[in-house]
Amino acid sequence: MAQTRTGSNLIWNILSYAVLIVLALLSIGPLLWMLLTSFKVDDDIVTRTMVYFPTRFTLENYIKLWNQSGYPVLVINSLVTTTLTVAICLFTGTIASYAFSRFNFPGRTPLMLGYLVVRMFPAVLMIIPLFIVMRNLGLFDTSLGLAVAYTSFLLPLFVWMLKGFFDAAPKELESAARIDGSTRIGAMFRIVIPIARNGLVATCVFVAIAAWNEYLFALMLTSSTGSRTWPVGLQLMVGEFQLPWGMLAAGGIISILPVIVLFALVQRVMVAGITAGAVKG
Amino acid sequence: MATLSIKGVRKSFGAVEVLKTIDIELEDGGFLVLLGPSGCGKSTLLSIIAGLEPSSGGDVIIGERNVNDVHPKDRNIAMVFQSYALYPTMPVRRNIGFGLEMRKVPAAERDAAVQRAAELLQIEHLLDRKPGQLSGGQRQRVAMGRAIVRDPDLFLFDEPLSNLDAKLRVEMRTEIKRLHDRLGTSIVYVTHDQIEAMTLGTKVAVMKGGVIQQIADPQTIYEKPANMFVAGFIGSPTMNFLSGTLERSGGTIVLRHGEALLALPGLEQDVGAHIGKSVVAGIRPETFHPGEGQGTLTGTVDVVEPTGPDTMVILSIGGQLLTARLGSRDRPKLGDTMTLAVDTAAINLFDPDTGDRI
Amino acid sequence: MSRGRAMAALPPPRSTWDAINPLRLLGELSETRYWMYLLLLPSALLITAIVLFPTVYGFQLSFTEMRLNRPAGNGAFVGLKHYQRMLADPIFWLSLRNTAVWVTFSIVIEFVVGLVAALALNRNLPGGKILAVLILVPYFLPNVVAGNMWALMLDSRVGVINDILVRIGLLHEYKAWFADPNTAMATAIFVEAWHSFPFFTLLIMAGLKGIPADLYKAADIDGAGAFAQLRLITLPMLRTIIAAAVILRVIGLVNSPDLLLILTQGGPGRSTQVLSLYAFQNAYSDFNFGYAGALSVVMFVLLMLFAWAYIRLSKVNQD
Amino acid sequence: MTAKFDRRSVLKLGGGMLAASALLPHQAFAQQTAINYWHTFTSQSEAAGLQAVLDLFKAAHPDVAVTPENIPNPEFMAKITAAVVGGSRPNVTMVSSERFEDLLAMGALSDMTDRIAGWERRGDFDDKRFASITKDGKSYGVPGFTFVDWGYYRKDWFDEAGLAAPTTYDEFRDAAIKLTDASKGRFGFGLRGGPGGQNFVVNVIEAFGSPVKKEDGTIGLDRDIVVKALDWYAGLLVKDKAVPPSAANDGFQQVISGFQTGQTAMIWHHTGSYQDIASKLKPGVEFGTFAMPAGPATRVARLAYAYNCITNDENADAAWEWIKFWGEPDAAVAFLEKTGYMPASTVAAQDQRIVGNPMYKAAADTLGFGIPQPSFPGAAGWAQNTVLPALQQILIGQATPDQAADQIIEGLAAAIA
Repeated sequence: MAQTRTGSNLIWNILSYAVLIVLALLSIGPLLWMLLTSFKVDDDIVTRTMVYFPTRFTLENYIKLWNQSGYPVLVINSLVTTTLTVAICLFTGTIASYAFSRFNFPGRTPLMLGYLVVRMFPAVLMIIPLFIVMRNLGLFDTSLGLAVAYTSFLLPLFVWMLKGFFDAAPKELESAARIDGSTRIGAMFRIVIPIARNGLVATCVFVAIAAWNEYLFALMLTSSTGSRTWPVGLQLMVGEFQLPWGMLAAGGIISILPVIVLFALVQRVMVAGITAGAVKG
Repeated sequence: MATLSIKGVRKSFGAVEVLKTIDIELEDGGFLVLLGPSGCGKSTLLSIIAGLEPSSGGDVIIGERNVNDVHPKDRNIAMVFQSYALYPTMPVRRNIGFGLEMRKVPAAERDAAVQRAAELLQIEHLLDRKPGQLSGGQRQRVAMGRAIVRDPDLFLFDEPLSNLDAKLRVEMRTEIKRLHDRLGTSIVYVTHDQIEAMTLGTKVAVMKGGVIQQIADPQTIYEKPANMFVAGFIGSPTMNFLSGTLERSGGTIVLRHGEALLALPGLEQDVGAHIGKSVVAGIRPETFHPGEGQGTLTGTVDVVEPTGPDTMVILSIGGQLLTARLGSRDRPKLGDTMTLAVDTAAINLFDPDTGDRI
Repeated sequence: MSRGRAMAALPPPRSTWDAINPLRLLGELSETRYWMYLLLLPSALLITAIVLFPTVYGFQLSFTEMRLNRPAGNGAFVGLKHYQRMLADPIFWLSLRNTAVWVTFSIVIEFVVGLVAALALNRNLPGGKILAVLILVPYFLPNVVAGNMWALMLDSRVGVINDILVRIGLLHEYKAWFADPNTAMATAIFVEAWHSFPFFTLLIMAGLKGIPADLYKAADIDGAGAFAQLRLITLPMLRTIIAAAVILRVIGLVNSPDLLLILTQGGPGRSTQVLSLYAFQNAYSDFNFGYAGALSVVMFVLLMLFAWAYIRLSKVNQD
Repeated sequence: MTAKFDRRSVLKLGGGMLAASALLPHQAFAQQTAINYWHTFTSQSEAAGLQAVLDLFKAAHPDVAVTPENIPNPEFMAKITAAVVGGSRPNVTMVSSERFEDLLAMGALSDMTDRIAGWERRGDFDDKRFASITKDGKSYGVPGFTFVDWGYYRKDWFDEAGLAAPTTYDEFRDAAIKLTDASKGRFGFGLRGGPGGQNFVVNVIEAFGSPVKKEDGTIGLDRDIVVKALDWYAGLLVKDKAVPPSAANDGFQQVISGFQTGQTAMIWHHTGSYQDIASKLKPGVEFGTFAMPAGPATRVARLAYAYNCITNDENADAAWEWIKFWGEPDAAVAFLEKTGYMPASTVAAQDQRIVGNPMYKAAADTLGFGIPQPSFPGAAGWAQNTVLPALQQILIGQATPDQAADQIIEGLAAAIA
C-alpha cells in the first residue's frame, strides 16, 4: 500500500511539473518574444525569413519611445490615477467590507448582491453618462475623475475580495479590544485591519493592476496629456499609417515593468494574504 | 471589586427569545458559574454583561452602577475568551498592556503592572514573543494576564479552558481558583463542564433554553437539584432515574417499580401528597453499595466497566438500566443477579409531569 | 434591539475639547447600532453617484429614439421599437450566438487550465513559487499590450507562431489565423484564455488552502482515487469561490470588447462579432444610441439571468 | 417618459442631478488665448510635421497658445461624440471628409462660411477643396492637407515581366494574375480586406458605374452593378487567387508589410505611406507609384481632405487664426517636407518639390481628376459595419457576391432611413 502511494505520488509530481513547465513557457514565451522584438531593428522584424535573434542589437525603440510618447508624463499620470483609485477603494471599500463581514443587519445580502450587479452594466454605454457626470463635477480630464470612474467597477471587486479576509479574523478579537477599552472603530483600526493587512495588500494589488491596465475609460474620460494614462499613450502609437512593431514591443515591455516590480515586491505578502483569507463566500 | 445584579434581563433575536427574564445576584468577591449545554443562552448572557450585545430589556448593575448604557470599554470589566483572542500582531507585553494603553496609563506604570501580572502567571519569559509562537497553555496564561492587569471590577470568562487538553485543563483550573482566592475579584464564568462549575463556583447557575433552572452553591446543586434537568446535567456518570409509584408500606414509604420495591426511609422530602402517584426517583451512582441495607434493589448485571479506582456496574432492574459506582474490587460477572443497598437519604424524588423536585 | 443607544444617552464629555474632538465623537458613533450603515455610506454614495445615473440613462435610452447624426427625431419615446428591431435583426442573433460561443469556450478553457495549474501548484513542489509567478504574469498585462503582442506573433507574414509551426511540421505554410472564419474565433478565444486563466489559478489556489487536509486523508482511506477526490472533495469545497470567479469573468467577457476590438474588430465577415462589439459599433460608428442602449440592456439582463441561474443551480447560496 | 432626449436635455438632466460647473479643462492665460486642437496624427513623421507647423505658428502668433491633443484614429468618433454630448468640445478639430456629415448632424461644427469668404488666401484654394465640408451653401472647415489615393507597384517585377503600371482595371487584374507565383509565395495584389478596407470596395462599386450618392443627391445603389463590382474585386482572391489568403484580416500594417517584404506586387493606399515604403524599397528602382486605374465605367481615385474645423464657440477668433495658418505656403510646405502629405492649397501644390519629383507624379495627376468620397450622415458607419463585413464574407466563402450585394444595399437603406 505504502509503495503504491509513493509510486502514484511520484507520477502526479512528474505530471504536475510537466503541466507547470508547459504553462510557464506558454505564459512567458510571448513576453520573451516581445523583449527580443523590442531590441530589434525594423528590418529584423518585417522580413520574409524569420529572424529569431536580433542581427543588430538596438535600444533605438526605447529611445524613440521615450522621446515620442511622452512616456514619463504618461507613467506619472498612470501612477497618480492608480494611487488615487487604490486610496478611494481603501477608504470607502475597507469599511464597507468590514461592515459586510462583521454585522448581520437587515438588507445585508441584497446590498452585497447590489454591489455586484453594478458591475454588470456594459461599459460601452456607461461612458457618455459618466462623461456628463464627470464634467458636471468638474472632474473631467483629471486623474481624480478617472480614479472615481474606476471605482465604480473596482470597488465592488475590492469589497467582495476583502470580505473573505475579514471573515477569517475572529470576531472575539474585537470583543476583547472593546472590553480592553477600545471603541468599535478603535478595535477595527487597531486590531482587525492589522490582522487582515496581507489580504488588504493582495486586494489592493488586484485593484492597482486593474487600474493601471484600464484602457476604455481612460481613453474616453481624458483628453489632454495632462491626465492621459499609459495604456492610452501606448495604443496611440499603433497609428493607422505606420509600422511601429519594435516600439510597440518596447512599450509593452516598459508597461509591464512596474507591474512586475510591484508584484515581485508584494508577491510573498500577496500569496500569504490570499491563502490566509481562503476567501470564504 | 463589586457586586453584580442582573434584573429581568431579556434578549430576543427577532421572534426568537434566547433569554427569558434572567435574575441573578452575585456577592462581592463571588464566583458565579453559568453552566449549561450549548445554545442555552449562557454566552449571550455573558455578552450582555460585557456590553458586547445590547439586551432587549432588564438591567445590569455592576457595583452601584446601572451599566445598561455604558460602553464595554467603560464598564471596567475584563474578559477571557475561549479562543483567547490574543492580538496576533502584538507581542505578549503589548497584548497584556493593551487595556492600560487604551486607558492612557503612563508607560512606566503600565510596564510595572504588566511585569506584576506576568510574574503572577509565570510568563515573564514570554513577554516579547508574538501569540503565534506560544503553546495553548501559554496563550491561556497571557489571556488571563491581560484580564488581571487591569484590576477590573469584574472578570468574565467565556469557556476559557475548553480548547486545552485534559491535563492542562486541570492545571489551569487550579490556577484560576488560586487567582480568584488571591485577587478576590468577582468572576462570572461560562462553561459547559460541570466539573469546572463544581470546583470553581461559589454560585452555580444552571441554564437551559434561556431560563435559569437553578441557582445555588455547588453542593446544593449536586445534592438537591431543582429539577430532573439539573439532576441529569450534573454528575458523572449521570444520575439514575427510576420511575415508579409511591406507596406506603407499614411505616415506611416505598417506591414500586414493577416487581421491584425500594424502601425509602429517612427521606427528607415531604411526599405525603404524592402517595399513590407515580414519581421519578433520582439515585446517584455512588449511593449504591454492595450488600444489604434499609433499601435495596436487585437486578441483573448488564455491563461492567472498570475505570481504575471504581467499577461501573450497569444493572437491569425491571427493564430499566441503572448505573452503580462500586469499588474497584467489586467485579460481578455478566448475567449475575446482584443486590445493592441504596443510601436512601440521598435520593431525590421528582414529579414526572413537571420534572420538578418534589 | 429596542434599546440601542441614542446620542443623547452618551456620557457627558469630560472637557470642552472632548465635546468637539472628532475622534472621540467617531468613537461614540461607532458604538451606536447604526454604525454598520455609516460604514457602508461612503461606498454606497460613491457607487450610487457614479453608477446610478449612467444606468438609468442607459435604460432610458433603450426606449428612446437617439441617433446623433439624425437630430430631427431625437428624444422621442419609441417604446419597444428597438427591441422589436432586435428580434428581426440577423446580426443581433449572430452576435448573440457568437457571444455564447466566445464566453462558453473562454470560461471553460480558463477554468480548466486555471484549475489544473492551481492543483499542480498546490502540491508545493520545489521551484513551484517561481513557476507560479511565471504562470501568473499574463494576467498582469494590459489588454492593449496582450492584444497587440499576439497580433504580431500570429501575423500571417511576420508572425513567429507561424514560423515555429511550419518548422516543426504542423503547418504547411504560414496561416492567416484571423482571416479564416474557422480559426478566427478559436484563435481569439485562445488569446483570451491565455490572458485570463491566471485569474482562476489565483483564486482557486487561495481556495485550495482552505480545504482541510483531513478530508483527503479520509478519502484516501476510503479508497477514493485522484479524480474521485477532485469530484467529491475539491470541487464541492471550492463551489463558492468558483462561482464568484466564474461570474466575475463572465461579466468581463460579455461586457468588454477590448481584446476583439484589437484582434479582429468582429471580422472576418462578422465571424467574431459579439454583442459588446455590436453595441460599441452601433453607438460610436453608427451613432444610434437608442439601439445601442437596447443592446446594452439585453446584455445586462442576460448577465443578471446568468448570475441568478448559476447561483441557483450551483446552490452556493445554501452555504 | 416624455423627456426630450436631445443634447440639451441630456445636459440639463446631468446638471439637475449634480451641481453644474461647466468648466473647460484648460483656462486661458492672462495674455494668451489658449485653444486646444484635436487631431489624429500618430506616427513620428506626422508628429514632426505638426510640430513644425506649431513652431511656425508660435512665432507668428505669440498671443495664441495651441495645445495639441492626439486622439487615436479608431476611437476618434467615440471621443468626439462623448465630447459633444458631454459639452466639452475642443476649440479646433481635425475632421476627415468622411466624418463631416456625421459631425455636422450631431451639431459638432460651427458655420465658418463668412470667415472663409473674407479670408485673404481663399483664392489659393480650388472651390472643389471645400466641396466635402460644405452643405446647403455653408462651409464648416478649411482643408489642411490632402490624402491622395494611389497605388504602389514592384517596378523590378513589372520590368522583368515586361509590364507597365496599370491604368485600367483590366490591366490591373492581368498584372496581378501574371505576377502571382504561389511557388515563390508571391501574389499580384495586396487586397485590404481588414480594417480600413471598406473605402476601396466603395471605390470599385462606383468605378463599375453605380455612384452611392447621385448628382441629384439621392442615395442608392444599382444591384447588378454592385454584384459585378464585388465579383470582380473579391474575385481577385476567390477566383484569380492573385491575393494572399490572409486578405480578410489584412489591415494597413499587414498590407504594407506584405509589400515591403516582397509578398505582393501591388497595393492601394494613399501618399501618406510613401515614407514607410521608401524606407524598405528603393524608389524608382524596386517600386513605383501609379494613379488609381480606371474602372469599366469611370475612374475613381479619392481625394480626402483633412479639414480643420471650429468646434467650440469660445475663442473662435483665436481658433480661426490657427486654422488659417495651415493655408500659409510656409506651413504647408513644412508639413509636406516632414510627412509627404499633399498640400490642400493649389498654390502650395505647385511647389517644385512636388512637381519635380517623378515619384509624386501619380499624386499630382490624381489631384486633377480625383473626386471626394460620397458623404452623407451614416456613410462611415455603413462602410465600416456593413460593406466591409460583406466583402469579408465573400473573401472567406461565406457569401456569394449576390448575397453580399443585398447586405450592402439593405444596410445602406437602413443607414439613411
